[in-house]
Amino acid sequence: MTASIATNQTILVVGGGISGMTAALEAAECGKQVILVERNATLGGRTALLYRYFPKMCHPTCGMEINLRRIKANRNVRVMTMAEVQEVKGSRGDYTVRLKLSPRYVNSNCTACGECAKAVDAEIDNPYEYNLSKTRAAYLPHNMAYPMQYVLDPSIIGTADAEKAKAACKYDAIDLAMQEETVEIRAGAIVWATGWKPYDAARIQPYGYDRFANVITSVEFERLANPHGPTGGKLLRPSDGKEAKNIAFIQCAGSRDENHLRHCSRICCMASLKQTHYVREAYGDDAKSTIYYIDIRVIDRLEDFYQQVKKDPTVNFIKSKVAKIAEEKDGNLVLHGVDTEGYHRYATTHDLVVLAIGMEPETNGIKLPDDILLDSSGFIEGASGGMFGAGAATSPLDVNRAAQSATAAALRAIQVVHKTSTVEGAR
Amino acid sequence: MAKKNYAFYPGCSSQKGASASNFVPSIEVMCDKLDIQLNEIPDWNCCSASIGYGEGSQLSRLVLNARNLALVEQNMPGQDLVSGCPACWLATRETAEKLHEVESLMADTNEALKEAGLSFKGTVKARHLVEVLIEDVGFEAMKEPVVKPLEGLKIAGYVGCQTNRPFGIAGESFENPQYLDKMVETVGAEPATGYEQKVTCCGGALAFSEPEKSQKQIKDIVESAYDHGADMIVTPCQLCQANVEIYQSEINKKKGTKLSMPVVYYSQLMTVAYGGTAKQAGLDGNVLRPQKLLDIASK
Amino acid sequence: MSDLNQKAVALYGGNFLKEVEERVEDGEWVSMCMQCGVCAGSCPLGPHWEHSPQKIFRMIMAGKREEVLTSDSVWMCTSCYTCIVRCPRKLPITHIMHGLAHYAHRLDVAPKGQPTRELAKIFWNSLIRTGRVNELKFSLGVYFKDGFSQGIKNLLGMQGVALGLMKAKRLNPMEILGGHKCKDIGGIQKMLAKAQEIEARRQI
Amino acid sequence: MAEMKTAAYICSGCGLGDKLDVSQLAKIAQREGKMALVREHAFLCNSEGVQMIRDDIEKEEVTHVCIAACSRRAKTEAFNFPDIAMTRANLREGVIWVVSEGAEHDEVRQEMADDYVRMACAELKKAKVPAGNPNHTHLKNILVVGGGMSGMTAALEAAEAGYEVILVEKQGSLGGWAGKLYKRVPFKAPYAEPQETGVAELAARVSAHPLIAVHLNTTVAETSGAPGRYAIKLAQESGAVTEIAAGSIVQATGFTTYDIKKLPELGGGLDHVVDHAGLESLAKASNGGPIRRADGKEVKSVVFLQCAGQRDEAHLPYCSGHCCATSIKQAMYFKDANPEVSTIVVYDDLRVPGMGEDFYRSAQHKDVIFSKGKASKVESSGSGCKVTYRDLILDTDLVLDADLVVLATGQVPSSGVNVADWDRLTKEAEGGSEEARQQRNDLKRISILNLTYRQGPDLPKLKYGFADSHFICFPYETQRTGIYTAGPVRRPMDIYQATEDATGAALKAIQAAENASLGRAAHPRAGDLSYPMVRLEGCTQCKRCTVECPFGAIDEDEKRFPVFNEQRCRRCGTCMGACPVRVISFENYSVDTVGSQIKAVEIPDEFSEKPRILVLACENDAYPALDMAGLSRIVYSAFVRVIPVRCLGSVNTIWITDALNSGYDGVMMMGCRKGDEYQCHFVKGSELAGYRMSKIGDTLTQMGLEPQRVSTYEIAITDNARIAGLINDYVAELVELGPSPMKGFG
Repeated sequence: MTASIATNQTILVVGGGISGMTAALEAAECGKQVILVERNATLGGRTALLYRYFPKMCHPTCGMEINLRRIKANRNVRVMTMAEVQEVKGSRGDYTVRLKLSPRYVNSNCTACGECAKAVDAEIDNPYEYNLSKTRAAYLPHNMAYPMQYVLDPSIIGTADAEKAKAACKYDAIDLAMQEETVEIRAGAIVWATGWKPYDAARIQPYGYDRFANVITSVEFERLANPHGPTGGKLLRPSDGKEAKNIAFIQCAGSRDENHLRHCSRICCMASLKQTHYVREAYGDDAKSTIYYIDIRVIDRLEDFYQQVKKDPTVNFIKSKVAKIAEEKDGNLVLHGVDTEGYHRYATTHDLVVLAIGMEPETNGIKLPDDILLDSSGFIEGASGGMFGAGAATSPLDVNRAAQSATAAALRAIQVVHKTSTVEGAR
Repeated sequence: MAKKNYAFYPGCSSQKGASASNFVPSIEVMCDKLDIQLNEIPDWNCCSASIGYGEGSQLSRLVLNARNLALVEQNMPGQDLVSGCPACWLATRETAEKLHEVESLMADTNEALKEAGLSFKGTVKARHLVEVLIEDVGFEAMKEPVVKPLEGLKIAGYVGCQTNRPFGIAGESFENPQYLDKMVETVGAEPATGYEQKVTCCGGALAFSEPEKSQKQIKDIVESAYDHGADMIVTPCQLCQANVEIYQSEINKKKGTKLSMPVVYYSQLMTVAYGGTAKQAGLDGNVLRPQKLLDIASK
Repeated sequence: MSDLNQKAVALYGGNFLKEVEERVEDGEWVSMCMQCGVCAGSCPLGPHWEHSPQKIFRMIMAGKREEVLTSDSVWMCTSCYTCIVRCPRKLPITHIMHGLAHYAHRLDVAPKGQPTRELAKIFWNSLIRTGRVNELKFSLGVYFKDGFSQGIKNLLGMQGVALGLMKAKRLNPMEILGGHKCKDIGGIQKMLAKAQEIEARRQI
Repeated sequence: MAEMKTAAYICSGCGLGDKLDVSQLAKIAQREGKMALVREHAFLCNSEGVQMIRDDIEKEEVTHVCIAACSRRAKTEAFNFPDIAMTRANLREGVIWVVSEGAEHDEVRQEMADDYVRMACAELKKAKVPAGNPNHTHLKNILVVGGGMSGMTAALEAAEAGYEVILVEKQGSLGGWAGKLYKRVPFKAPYAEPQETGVAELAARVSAHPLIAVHLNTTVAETSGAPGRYAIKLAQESGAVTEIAAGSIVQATGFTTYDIKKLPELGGGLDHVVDHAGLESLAKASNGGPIRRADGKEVKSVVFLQCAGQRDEAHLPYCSGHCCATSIKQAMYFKDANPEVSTIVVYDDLRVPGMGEDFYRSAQHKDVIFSKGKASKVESSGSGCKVTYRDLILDTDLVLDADLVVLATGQVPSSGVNVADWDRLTKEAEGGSEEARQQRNDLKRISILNLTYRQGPDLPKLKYGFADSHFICFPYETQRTGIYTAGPVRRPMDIYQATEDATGAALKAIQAAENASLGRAAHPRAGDLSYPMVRLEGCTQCKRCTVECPFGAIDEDEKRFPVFNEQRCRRCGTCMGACPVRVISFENYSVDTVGSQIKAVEIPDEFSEKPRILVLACENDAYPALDMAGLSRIVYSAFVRVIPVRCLGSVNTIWITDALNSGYDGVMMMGCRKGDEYQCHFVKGSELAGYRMSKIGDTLTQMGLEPQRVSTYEIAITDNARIAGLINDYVAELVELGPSPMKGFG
């Protein structure tokens, strides 16, 4: 791909999660030219890895199916995966962006027939399962992957496995000679929809995520609950594969904590309330969920969902920030703390502990262009010129608000290319 | 190589005939082997420890510690203040930081120091001896002098509180610090991994005032060491050493347990590993004889 | 009620939070507590408390002056600093507890005979006499704090410990005759006197 | 366009060649499918295969292409031929990946593939490339109703993108609630202090903008038309009416506050008890100085009671989201003017998400006291109030004396008529009830848009009167194409969210106008050029289409014939499914395109023990789930024949009866979840299908068929394992039941 496909009328959207797809599509469906770049091998981002959404308990892949159909049907959007922004030059209305394209080692001939995966022996931690399971080093990220093409893990390049994969492909879709390239594209406006990442749970030492197998994060729990996930949708705990029926959900795992994240991550309370549904779905009245919280933050109509969960006799609420977790020989976990409503000390045993892990910007640790303003947590607060934040890159947002924010960002980008076009028209 | 100089703050319990006095020779041997030169602070005074707050006002406690810092600043330029006792170190370091943060307190402190003919500018760094070992010497260099690796010894690294919180060793976790286990490895012994009581509080000064409550803590600390098959406990804290060691007999009396878990100070381990005698290691000063360590020392 | 205490009450009226913020070491942090309770769950002596730190903070904000200052709980801090390192609002809880205990002691409203309070007194006196703590006198002091006969009992009770330490030359009976002291004890005492003078100046 | 010329391309890649007799498929396409041109290719989706097709289009003037290869969801970039009608026979995901391995299954596998080729050819012959809606619209300007923060923002953002805006505000000035505030909550780092509202500046920019026309003291008297051609009557206070036209509409009519008089137990109605709005006016009056009560007394102590009449079934069941931050801000008004003022916030959960946490910290720094508790009583006492509440931390009852009590009451949306009530009254009125007609007229008075739509004068409400989207991924998925809500009318929210929301709504309005001008559908079938066509001469004026259209796209003329407003239509086909006389169709999706596929399937005789089951699968959830079952190589019975449909709402019962008549043993209808948490992006498609099928019972009995020969299922897109199970169970059930007695009569 070369710069020729893009002009200063083009809107560049960085990040192919729900926010980036939304920003790209909303602009494109207004007739604008859009390039959507995604660092990973597929669009979909983190929402594609969720099992259900609150409060409707519907499936993220449903919305993704619609968005993918919109992308397939819309010639204004060009998607570039495995593409990372390296440098942005220029100013509002006229940017030049250098992109690094990582080799996929699979070209567009790929029919997703899966023969290469069968041929390869090497296995890697599956990043699309938060490393909860392994996958062959030639793999399709997931069933909703777009583009629907396999990808070879760089670790097997130069090994016999790579050759096996190549040999197995009848459609010479595997190109081991692929190299990393850099391309420059022009854009009038840039939307940064770079999203979020879960806070590093190992750093919350009292909870022993790095020491205790059965302490997991909320994003990992989504994979356990997912029928397409590593346990086929069964809530099996990592240490011994035993069914986890008595589950603790610890809120503010990293959030609202000056030792970790200053901010409240907004979604975690709803996420845990939602996840108590998974437990109930799995075990009915034998389920036992306990939510340890400081404040239950479910605003607007979402309150309904909270009230509904509150009525569920299998769910318990304890106002307390858990002080520490201790592991027992059988892998069970004892939570120590104090219920501050009236001061009741507890030491409660659970099969599994789910940390409602906080959100931090995916770009933390990555250098963004200077004229992007970040807040104290690294979220994009605003930007001078023709660059705009969208979705969870701007603030910890739920999917609905992220899509709103992305739609707004699309209009701001359109305003930029509109101005440049009218100015040029005037000339 | 030239020895590195430090202003040494032994602390009250290291005075001759005091509870930590038996560690002094082992500290000397250890430092000698590691080219550390400890120069005792002339006429140092008590840090007021963690219990001084009851009677002693904030400023009184600050000036006590400031005096030691001032003595170093004045008489031992360029040297870090180093203590083997976490309480001394913590009180001093907290003072140094507080005076650095709050100007008015620095002013008040100096006004008081003047009465003792001293002044403090705030240039002295307060460090724990363990910090010096890890940051200035390093684990590799700690290994070098080892002539009698402590093979066959399983040791529970009991870090306790004040070397660990609130400052701790840079880069270490408050809940699960690793450095003591690493030190145990450097001297050729096996650390009791998964020793979950490693940062449990021994009761500190409340071992005196609230014996029952503290002894419950100590019981957990010792029993867990047994559970993990440890031959002895090692600690970087002199008060922890004393509390955890000497109250075992009390606990046995009250609870009918048979606790007899030797508790050593890390410099005792290193002295033995570095070829020092039982006497140099001050093992005769241990109330509960660390037999296996004695055996290696006498080899 | 000590007149110091009366003065404080008069000065702050009902506003105990303000009193704590101005008069107690690190008291200005109290209002930052968000009642998560992590301190309460972290304290090694927690099970023995009537009031957890977070509850004490709430009591301060609710103006429960007497309950707080007479609380036994503020004397139960072992200075393990676990609460400090876990507090999501970074309150220096250990110091606030020390500060509250000291303040209650200064106003002489702290519980009479509270063991740690007594221990602290003896420790401090031992310290300012020589500039260094004399463990034997200090310990004896502790055992005799409740009077002579109780002292003997305590001492017998701790015989094992004491003898053990003596055997190990870590408790020197000769200490009783004097032992260590700072050369410039005079300067130290002047210095401490000055410190008190300065603080008196700052407060009522 | 040239004469129709059909061509079928049969791929043997991805194992199709190994598992199927491709040459037989080719023969079928030729002989039975009557394809003018049939070609096989070993790897149809590669550049060479695609080029072959392009060449045929070029040189052989092929106009209609049947691809017999993989799923229509796969390889869309390769098989992309503008202005060419195309159908896809799903031989990969639909056949070889889901039929059991092994020679013993070769026969059924081949039969399945044969049928899919037949079906694709049959559909192709009925398919047309949509030409697009001929009556184009041209209006791209936007009507914004409401001049508050949301409305002004929507207007300005749209104008900045070059679109003309007409802004209507019923008050005499712009600003709305935000204009009544002393200050606003911060929305930028450091999130520490209340900020200027900026309302005056915004209002000035709006009034001065060359592309924005502001109408004050004005309401909307009538709205008719459709995206790209709305005709609106604006009524001034004076009574004068001006007619304007607009391409699309943003409704930003905001909220009103909950009446505190409904909260007597919390002192609502007492002299020194106010709500947030009341406190703002006191703060404005004091303008930075000490805040005084209505009676002039300076306030020395104030208590804020959160969730007053909120999160409460008896009042507002929801949380208004902004109130915690608003009370923090207002507490700061007091502290900033005089730090000695006692400010206590009594809350249940302190809800300041995101960076609001820093604002909370800032208030704590200022000694605002937060107390988790529940107030039970507020009464007058002395010159102020006495608040009795339970302190949940100390677990005791406390009494607070305060000069002033502030109740954090909630937002009530200004969203006009509840369309559900309207619908009920309409039916009763049409049933002849005079009372209902009267009530309907009364109801109309509170309408905001006064739409002339059959489905009612305002937007349908989601819950508690909020006119929000029902979908999480698509916050602007409106049920009235071209009309988008923004701000607190859609959901309780603060100023910052409202401005974000308004900007998004402005984009959707622009988009709707642009799509309408090109005769294209709006989300979720964005870009679809097909549109409902009706043969009115066949229409029986039964009104089912007008009643069932989920988007209010169809009006009725005086003779009760349907009047289609294509620009309002979302192309779901519900009208097509509803029509008993089958006069409604789309060029690329009609009773024929599906019907012909059903007929194309070869039905084995009753002795063959090979049942045939028709599966009508929603193309958004069920069909992808079937595809993904294939992708995961989950096998299911080879006796099913799957046809994707736009929505179960578009399923015309004739398809079912035709299928059963022609000897199918059963029909599975797979749609998405119905009920309150419905999944259907066409609102009630699967619900309608369920309803229609419940009616089909009689027909079945007349035909002498068991009711279980037709069954409906709710399928989620993740159900790929479950869907295979359902199919297999159903097949087993039918085998149990025995072959359809209709076989052979077809």
